Amino acid sequence: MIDIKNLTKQANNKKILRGVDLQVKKGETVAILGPNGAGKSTLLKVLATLIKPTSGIVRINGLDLKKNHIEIKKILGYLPHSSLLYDHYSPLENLVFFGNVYGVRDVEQRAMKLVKDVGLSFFLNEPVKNFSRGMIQRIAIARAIVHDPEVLLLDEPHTGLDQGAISILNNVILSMKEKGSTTLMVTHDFKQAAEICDRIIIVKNGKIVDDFKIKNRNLELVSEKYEMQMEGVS
Amino acid sequence: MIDIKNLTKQANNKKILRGVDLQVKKGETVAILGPNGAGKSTLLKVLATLIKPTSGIVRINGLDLKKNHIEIKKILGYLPHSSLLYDHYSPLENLVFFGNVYGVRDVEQRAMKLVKDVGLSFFLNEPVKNFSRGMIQRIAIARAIVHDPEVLLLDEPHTGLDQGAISILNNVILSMKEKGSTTLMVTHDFKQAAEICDRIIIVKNGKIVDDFKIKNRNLELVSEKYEMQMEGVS
Amino acid sequence: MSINLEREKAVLPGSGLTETRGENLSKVLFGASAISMLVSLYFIFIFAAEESTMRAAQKIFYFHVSSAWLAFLTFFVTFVFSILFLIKRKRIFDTYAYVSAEIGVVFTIIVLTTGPIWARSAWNTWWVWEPRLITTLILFFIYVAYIMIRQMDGVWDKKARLAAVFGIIGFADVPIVFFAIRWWQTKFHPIVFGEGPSQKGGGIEDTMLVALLVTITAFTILYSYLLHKGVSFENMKIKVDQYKEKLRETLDK
Amino acid sequence: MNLFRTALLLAKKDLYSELKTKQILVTQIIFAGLVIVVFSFAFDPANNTTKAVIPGVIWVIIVFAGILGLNRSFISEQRNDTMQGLLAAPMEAASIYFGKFLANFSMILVVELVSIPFLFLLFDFKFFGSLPYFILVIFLGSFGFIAIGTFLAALAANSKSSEMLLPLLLFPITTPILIGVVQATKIILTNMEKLPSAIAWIQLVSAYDVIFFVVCFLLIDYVLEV
Amino acid sequence: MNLFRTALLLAKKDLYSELKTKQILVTQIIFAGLVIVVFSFAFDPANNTTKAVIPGVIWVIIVFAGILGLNRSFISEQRNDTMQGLLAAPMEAASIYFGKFLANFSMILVVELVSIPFLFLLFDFKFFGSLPYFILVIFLGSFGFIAIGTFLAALAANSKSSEMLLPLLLFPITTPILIGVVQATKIILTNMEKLPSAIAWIQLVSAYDVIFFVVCFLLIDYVLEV
Ligand code: HEM
Ligand SMILES: Nc1ncnc2c1ncn2[C@@H]1O[C@H](COP(=O)(O)OP(=O)(O)OP(=O)(O)O)[C@@H](O)[C@H]1O
Ligand SMILES: Nc1ncnc2c1ncn2[C@@H]1O[C@H](COP(=O)(O)OP(=O)(O)OP(=O)(O)O)[C@@H](O)[C@H]1O
Ligand SMILES: [Mg+2]
Ligand SMILES: [Mg+2]
Repeated sequence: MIDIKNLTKQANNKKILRGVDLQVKKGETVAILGPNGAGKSTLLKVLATLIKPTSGIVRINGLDLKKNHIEIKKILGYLPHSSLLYDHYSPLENLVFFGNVYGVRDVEQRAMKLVKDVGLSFFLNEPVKNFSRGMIQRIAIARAIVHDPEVLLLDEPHTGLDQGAISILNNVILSMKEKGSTTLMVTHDFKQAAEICDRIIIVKNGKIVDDFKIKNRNLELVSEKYEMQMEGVS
Repeated sequence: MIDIKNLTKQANNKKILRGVDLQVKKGETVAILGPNGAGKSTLLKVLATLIKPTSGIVRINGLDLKKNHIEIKKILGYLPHSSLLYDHYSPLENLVFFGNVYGVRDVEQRAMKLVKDVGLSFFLNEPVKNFSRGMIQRIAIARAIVHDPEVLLLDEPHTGLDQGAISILNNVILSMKEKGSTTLMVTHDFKQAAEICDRIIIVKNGKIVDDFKIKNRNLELVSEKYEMQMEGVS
Repeated sequence: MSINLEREKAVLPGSGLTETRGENLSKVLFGASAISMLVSLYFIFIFAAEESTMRAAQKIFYFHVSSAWLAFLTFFVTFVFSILFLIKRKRIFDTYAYVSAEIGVVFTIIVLTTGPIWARSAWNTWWVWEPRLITTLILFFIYVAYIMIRQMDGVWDKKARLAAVFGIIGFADVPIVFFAIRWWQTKFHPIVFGEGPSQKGGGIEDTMLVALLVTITAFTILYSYLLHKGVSFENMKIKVDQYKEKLRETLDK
Repeated sequence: MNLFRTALLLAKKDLYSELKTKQILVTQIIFAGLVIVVFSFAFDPANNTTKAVIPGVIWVIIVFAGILGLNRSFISEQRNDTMQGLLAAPMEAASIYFGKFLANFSMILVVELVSIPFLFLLFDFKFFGSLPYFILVIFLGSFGFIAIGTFLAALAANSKSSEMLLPLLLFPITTPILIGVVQATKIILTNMEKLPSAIAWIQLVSAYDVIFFVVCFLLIDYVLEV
Repeated sequence: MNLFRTALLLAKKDLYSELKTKQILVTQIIFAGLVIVVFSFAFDPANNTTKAVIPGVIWVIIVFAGILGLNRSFISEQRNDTMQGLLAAPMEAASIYFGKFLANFSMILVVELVSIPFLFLLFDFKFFGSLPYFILVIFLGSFGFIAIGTFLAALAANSKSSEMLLPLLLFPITTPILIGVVQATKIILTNMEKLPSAIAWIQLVSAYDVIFFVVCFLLIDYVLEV
């Protein structure tokens, strides 16, 4: 599904990604861990076609990221740090707009259902600007999945969510996984990573330093491996 | 230290806080838990004098929030969702500026030390705008404590931090506690709440619905009480 | 586990609107303004002498001058209530300031339309650029800006506060409009009351003065009616909003 | 045709949010009024020769009111990084450009519809020229100005202080259009005998319009490229 | 004295960041240059009567370049909500106002220092009037304009589209000042015999300046109140 070869990214001579190689198969749920400033968000941005890599090849679904970016964008769902929502629009209007942009059918129904799923039906028609952080994050999640993407790129999706919303989000990811979606999730929360992911990648200094599968929500394994990687330096 | 009586906040008829009563003693570390949109951030903003309450009395250190706001602001350290940093300034310049504003002595030394403490000495003179989310959060924490505040108001301070930074933050809070600082921390992360706090408050629908002390990092107690409160409704 | 953003039922603090007394006052004011308008019409068209050069067109003078006077008055009321609001922070003061400014804008528009209509026959042009006219136009823009501030998004107390501040600052233009023709040597706009550098228009016949005073009184009564009506209308809107919110909260339950 | 579909969606979104808040339009119109007042200070309108500046004033209004709208059009996409949302969506850069262009263009037309009659009234201008030609010139000029302006607003939006940068980029590039339309407007309003010369100007402006619109269409990919 | 200390800190911060990026100043100066160039198109500088518009042009430059800077001054505090950082800090609202005022005022003085000589040069204007009076008028006018402008920029910053709202608020309120200084400048530059009349204007402007500065100082608490 996702095939990254020797990806590098440089910003003003500063190497952010230094040769990332990664293959992700369809249906996998991959957690990307790593210390602050490792380059995780940058990696996700490259995949979301929001940053041009300096060198390297990225293929998604067999398509080259450079050439077929429109095709690829159709199947991507991207959730960055910012919400990508229009402040003065209500959740419904936001979702309908983005749904239309992605060419979703029956977009009103779909939007309505999503808002309900993330537990904000009472706020369906209020402008987003007055929402609390967690409420915005919920709508942002709904926005990212409005077109039922085949590939989900989530950057710290659990930020600001309360316990209820976290379990909603996890259920969404798991149910999309069942439908065959591939998920890449950056997170600092090992517990959630262990909960929903079947593979863990650890990024450090712009490189992938570890890559392993986990089973049965093996939180200890994750912590252990992460510690090991981090100890090397500090 | 902090004394809140029947605090309400209304925004265009919408009740956000509906009568909050809270006493916090000097040196306490209080975690504020609650679902999204409960009014936790609003409560903190009122304390940080960034929002005027609709009614109610707030006293900090015996001073009335309305009348002595300059005095009170001097002893408050506030860390909201946004970083409050100047993008094009380096961490050092940011901290020196805010240090000066608060009238900190030997401000350069202090700033330097703080940047080192949060583990960003390599980035001392780079503009903040290129930082990753976690790095910004680290500097934001340093900014909030640049003047050694007696009262710390932290709104989801662990957001975006990696494991290392989380333990740095926890140590900072604990060491400030030893010096006698009072801390109010909004969080969704029960583990951190249990780790550093000796008292837990649960906010729901703009009201305090539970308020209890914990000992020995009793995570289960927190989860249990929280569940209990939330179940009541759903 | 599902999320709960539900609200609890809450009782609205009764926003005291003494309904019946308000109704009565409104009726009295309505009657008074209707009668006084009729009286003033009589004075304007029958009682007052006809001006020799402009004939009937001159009749617009009464509306013109009365609206101008009212514009000043409304903005002064806005000014006073703005100050009161900043001190007392009662919503009612803000409502008065706002409604008064809105009425003021309407009357400024009347000045700005009757003026040109008159000018068409007096000066043979719709508009000239001379101090009083310019400052009047600016007055209009200031209070449109005031209303723009009210249209900002945000909670009402923020908007009220900012608008009050602007209402205080903006009032500075009113004396300037008034004195404009006294400070600048004006070619066109006449001065009736008081001395000025150009004595061209000065002086006015007695019957006309009486008619003018009657019209001004009528307009002032009309203004108090409009203000009262507007304020109770605004209050109604606020109340409806409160009920809506209350209803929503009970629905959320 | 996907290009037009998404462009229309975008334009609809912008116009709808304008319909809700009416902020930009009202501001533009009041601003136009203010520019008229300011000009009345600068040139004594009683003076008859100042009638000659009316064509200039018309275009100053369009330019300044236009700039306000152009600025907004991309700045409004910066809050919450919604621009990234558009860039990450399956649409061509060209359709973002075209959508924004449509929204800006319809807005400036409304501004013109309100402010030009007002201007004529205030300056007591008697219209003798040819109305269809006048409308044509206004249309062509606004088209070119907004086409280039939207493009440059997209470019300026990359800067932190884009609302300052835009005028700097826009004025020099659009001067040929502006000179052309001012000349044409002047002839049409005051001196209809010289109509052929006005038509020559109109042709020039049209050519410029077409060329720039096409160039902007082609280059927008590079501007909005990430 | 705490008020002045923090005000100076704030002004220093703004000026220092301007020193680093030079963005605002450069934009303002280029913008001033553009205005001059545009005016030189509009009025043939060779034509002798156009000398009469020079006072107007000077103030148009100051006003428009000023607005760019004023806008920035509070918009730049919106990114990352740094304004909240200032509001949560132990400083009076008045010192935020005063600090911003100082920064804006020094910036506009630099712009004037560069652009007015340039204007004189380009329009081949021979300076006959009284230089001290000229400087006084420029100083007083800029002072009043920036004092009110800073205040209204703080007010407008509450709006989502503050860069559009500011001109709407600013132009009407400052017209008395602008009319006064344009008249005074005109007299001083071209017609020194009427100096008493210019002095009357100057007095008027000074009175307006003082009144508004004080009023702004008193009311800023309410504007920056949270
Ligand atoms: C608030 C602002 C204004 C005030 C207080 C005002 C007041 C007056 C007064 C008191 C007169 C009576 C003069 C007389 O009969 O001797 C007058 C006359 C007149 N006003 Fe105004 N006016 C205002 C604005 C305007 C405007 C905006 C226009 C627009 C064109 C205008 C046009 C005229 C004309 C044409 C006359 C008659 C002049 C004449 O008899 O020669 N006025 N105004
Ligand atoms: N435009 C840029 N110019 C220079 N450096 C940059 C730029 N963008 C990012 N960086 C640097 O790249 C590094 C990686 O950033 P990135 O946002 O990918 O980190 P991250 O792994 O997401 O960290 P976090 O966990 O804190 O979110 C950081 O050190 C950052 O300073
Ligand atoms: N200006 C406003 N106008 C209307 N409603 C508002 C306004 N500000 C906040 N609210 C509402 O107040 C409620 C509480 O917001 P607040 O940010 O305090 O929540 P929170 O407890 O911090 O939630 P989270 O955990 O998601 O951060 C939300 O429902 C929000 O929609
Ligand atoms: Mg990141
Ligand atoms: Mg919050």
